[in-house]
Amino acid sequence: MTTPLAHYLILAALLFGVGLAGALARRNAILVLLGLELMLNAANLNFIAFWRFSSHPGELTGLMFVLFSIAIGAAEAAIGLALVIAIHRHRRTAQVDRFDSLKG
Amino acid sequence: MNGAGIIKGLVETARNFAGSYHDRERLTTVQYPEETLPPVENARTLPFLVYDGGDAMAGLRCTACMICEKECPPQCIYIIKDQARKPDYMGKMQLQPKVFDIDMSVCMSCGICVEVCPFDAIKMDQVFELSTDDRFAGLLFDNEKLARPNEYFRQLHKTEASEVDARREEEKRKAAAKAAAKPPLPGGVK
Amino acid sequence: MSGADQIFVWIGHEAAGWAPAPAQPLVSAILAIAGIMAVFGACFALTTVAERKILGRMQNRFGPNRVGPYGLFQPLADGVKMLTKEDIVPFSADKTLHFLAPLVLTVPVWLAFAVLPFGRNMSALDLDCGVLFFFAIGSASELAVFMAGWSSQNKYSLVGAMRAIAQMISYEVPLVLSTVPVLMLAGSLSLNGIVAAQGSHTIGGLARWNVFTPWGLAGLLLFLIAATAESNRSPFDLPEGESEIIAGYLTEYSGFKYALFFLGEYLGLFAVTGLAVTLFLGGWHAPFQWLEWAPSWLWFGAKFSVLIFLFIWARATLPRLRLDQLLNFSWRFLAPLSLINLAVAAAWHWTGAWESAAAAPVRWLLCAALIALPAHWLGRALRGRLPPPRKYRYAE
Amino acid sequence: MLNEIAFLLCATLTLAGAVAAMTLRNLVHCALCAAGAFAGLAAIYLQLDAEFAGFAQLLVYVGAVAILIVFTILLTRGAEIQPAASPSWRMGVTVGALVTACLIGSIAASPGLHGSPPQTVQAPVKRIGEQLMNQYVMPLEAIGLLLTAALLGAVIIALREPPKPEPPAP
Repeated sequence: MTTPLAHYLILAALLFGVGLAGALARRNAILVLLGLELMLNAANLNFIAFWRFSSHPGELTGLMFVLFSIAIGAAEAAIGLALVIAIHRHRRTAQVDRFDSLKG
Repeated sequence: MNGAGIIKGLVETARNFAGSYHDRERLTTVQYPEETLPPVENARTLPFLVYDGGDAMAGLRCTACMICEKECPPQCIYIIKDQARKPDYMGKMQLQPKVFDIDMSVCMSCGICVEVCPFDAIKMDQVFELSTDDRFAGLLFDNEKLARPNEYFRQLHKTEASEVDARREEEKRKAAAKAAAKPPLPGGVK
Repeated sequence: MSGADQIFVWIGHEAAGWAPAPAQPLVSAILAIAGIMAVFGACFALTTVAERKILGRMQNRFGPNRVGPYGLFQPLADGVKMLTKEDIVPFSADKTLHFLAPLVLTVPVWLAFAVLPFGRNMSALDLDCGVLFFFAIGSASELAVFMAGWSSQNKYSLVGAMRAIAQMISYEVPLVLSTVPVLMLAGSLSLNGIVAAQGSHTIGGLARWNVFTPWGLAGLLLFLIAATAESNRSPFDLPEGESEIIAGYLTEYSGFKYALFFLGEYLGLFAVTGLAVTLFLGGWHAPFQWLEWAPSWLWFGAKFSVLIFLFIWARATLPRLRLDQLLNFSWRFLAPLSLINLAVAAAWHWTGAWESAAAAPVRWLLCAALIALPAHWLGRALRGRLPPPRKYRYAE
Repeated sequence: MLNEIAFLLCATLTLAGAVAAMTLRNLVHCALCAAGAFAGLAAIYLQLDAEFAGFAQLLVYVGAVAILIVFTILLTRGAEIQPAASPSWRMGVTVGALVTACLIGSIAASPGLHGSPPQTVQAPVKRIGEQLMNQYVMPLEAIGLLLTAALLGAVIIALREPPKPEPPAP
């Protein structure tokens, strides 16, 4: 085990940045959701890395958080994609900047 | 009960599985090159030419009337008439083919040539193992290759051959009677 | 423990012992990989010909019997044919994905064999969460199928891929749920731990395999049905339903890539069969105590072969389902039944003290009734949803 | 050394997958690249001795989320080529770069992030299970409730609305 904690954190930061930039820059709702998932994963990586390098990893706190976070990520993806499908059915588009009226 | 049908089906296939090993009767497959099915009289594959007597070319029944060539749907028959003539079974002088080719790769085994032939000269064979490494020349059969004796025809299609033979005997007899009744014209039949 | 039992372990040790000390773990890993690939590669070749012969016999035919003695060299002929075929990639296909799909299918399947214990001390990788690893690895095959279907740019391929994914997702639920009781009662996710939990014996020297319990028997049946669907075999081979959609996602594949798909499908079947043996049939343990003298890997192989024969038997017997029947069967029958099975396993565990000669049969029958009655009702409910039998107007 | 190389490989796979997922124009390619990124992350979890989390990540993200995304793409006819970016893409990239710079800056500034981990970690599944059933039992139940609600919600949202009943013929 020679890779220092900083490397994992930098990777997570880069991943978070990529996800954030993508979520802000792309117009397709599915890609926005994908960007969100990447950000969530970056946070998960941080949790795992901090858990691994903590002084008492026997507590498993970070690991538990990641397990719950993965479950929430799955739920989020399911709901988000269902919303995209529902909106696509009404508006015939999945581009977020075309969802510009409150009435369906 | 759920799944009763499935179990019934499984039992049936298991019975087939075990049965096919101890009961040869179950296996209907004929393992072709080693064993073949017994020939069926009405089987028809490709045409051949019938001849009478010992000499194939001399005894050919074909009179080069060209009807089969005209009727053949895929036009796989090619005939050139010969200048020389020869007497047929009734003693009448008839034309004969100089070239009689059938392209077996084109023939579609319809049997129309047999239907239209007024001389019972072309009949359907039962061969089917015609594979060759030369698909053009190897499947272009000339009259030498097409000729088969009448005995061969009798062997293949017993019923049809005996009918044909009886008719031809009858015609021959009538022609002979006619010839006997009428004195031959001087100069022969022309 | 006879010498024959540990012969492969011994060979591995001896061979690795020749290597210099730092390289020894690497060498033994490579040996394990080579062993698995050789055995299951041969198994694949043998199963293709055996399947065709058995199918033939079940339909009163001979099956392949031309190449070599009894047609045993048929796989060689098939292999030569596959390898020499032209590799056609459609013009409008997504070339990269079209190329990657067979690899994404085949490589993870090989990984799945790493955690299976094939005999005493004979598992390449003893992972603490082996079952989870197995299913995690298996999830790659869905992506591979999608890649194959979508990249071909062919409607049949796409329809086949969507069917395959819908089927795999639907049947993954009962597949995983039917393994949960085993994990629950063994108290371990490690496959070696699960085998060890089935290692003890009861009255008469009968082994305590999971399949001898009501929930284990139901679990095995559920698992096998779900595994048949998961590996796209008849009667659940809709994704390749040739009468409707040519060959599904395989339509645009030929030559070596097609062979890879074929290999991947069979290896997936082997892996999931190996898992069934491990989870429900006691892994490499003998069925009776007085049979433990036979080598453990032989027992594994025997159970494995029996299950493979079962798959082939089902294939020869059952006709293909319709898509709505397929999905209804999974969601309305298998999934609830596997959840109920979980409860039955809990009841079995709860009545663990009923070990006496009088109480044990009562316990068994009680738990069997707990799973059989719901199965009966669910089946009736499922059948109630089917359209009434078709009437043929002119057939009477 | 070997460890570092493995980390670099996985990190490259993850980042390349993420960048490709956010920049490619074909949505299906995006989804598959994202699946690659998720798989790379799972490999990094394994490297960090978090086997259970790694396999769960693989099972959930590659096996379920990626497939879900792919399905949605096909259902929304997104497989056609998309415009690369919204008019405001410069804004998005700038914000992302700024956030990343902030994070990396703070990581670089923090002391004590360069040491080796204190000891080898054992996270056996049994212990995870015990913790889930004791200390984390309430969150577990909550997650179960959340997933059920999400399942029902997703089905109801995505369900095709029933056609309005025809007015009875006069």
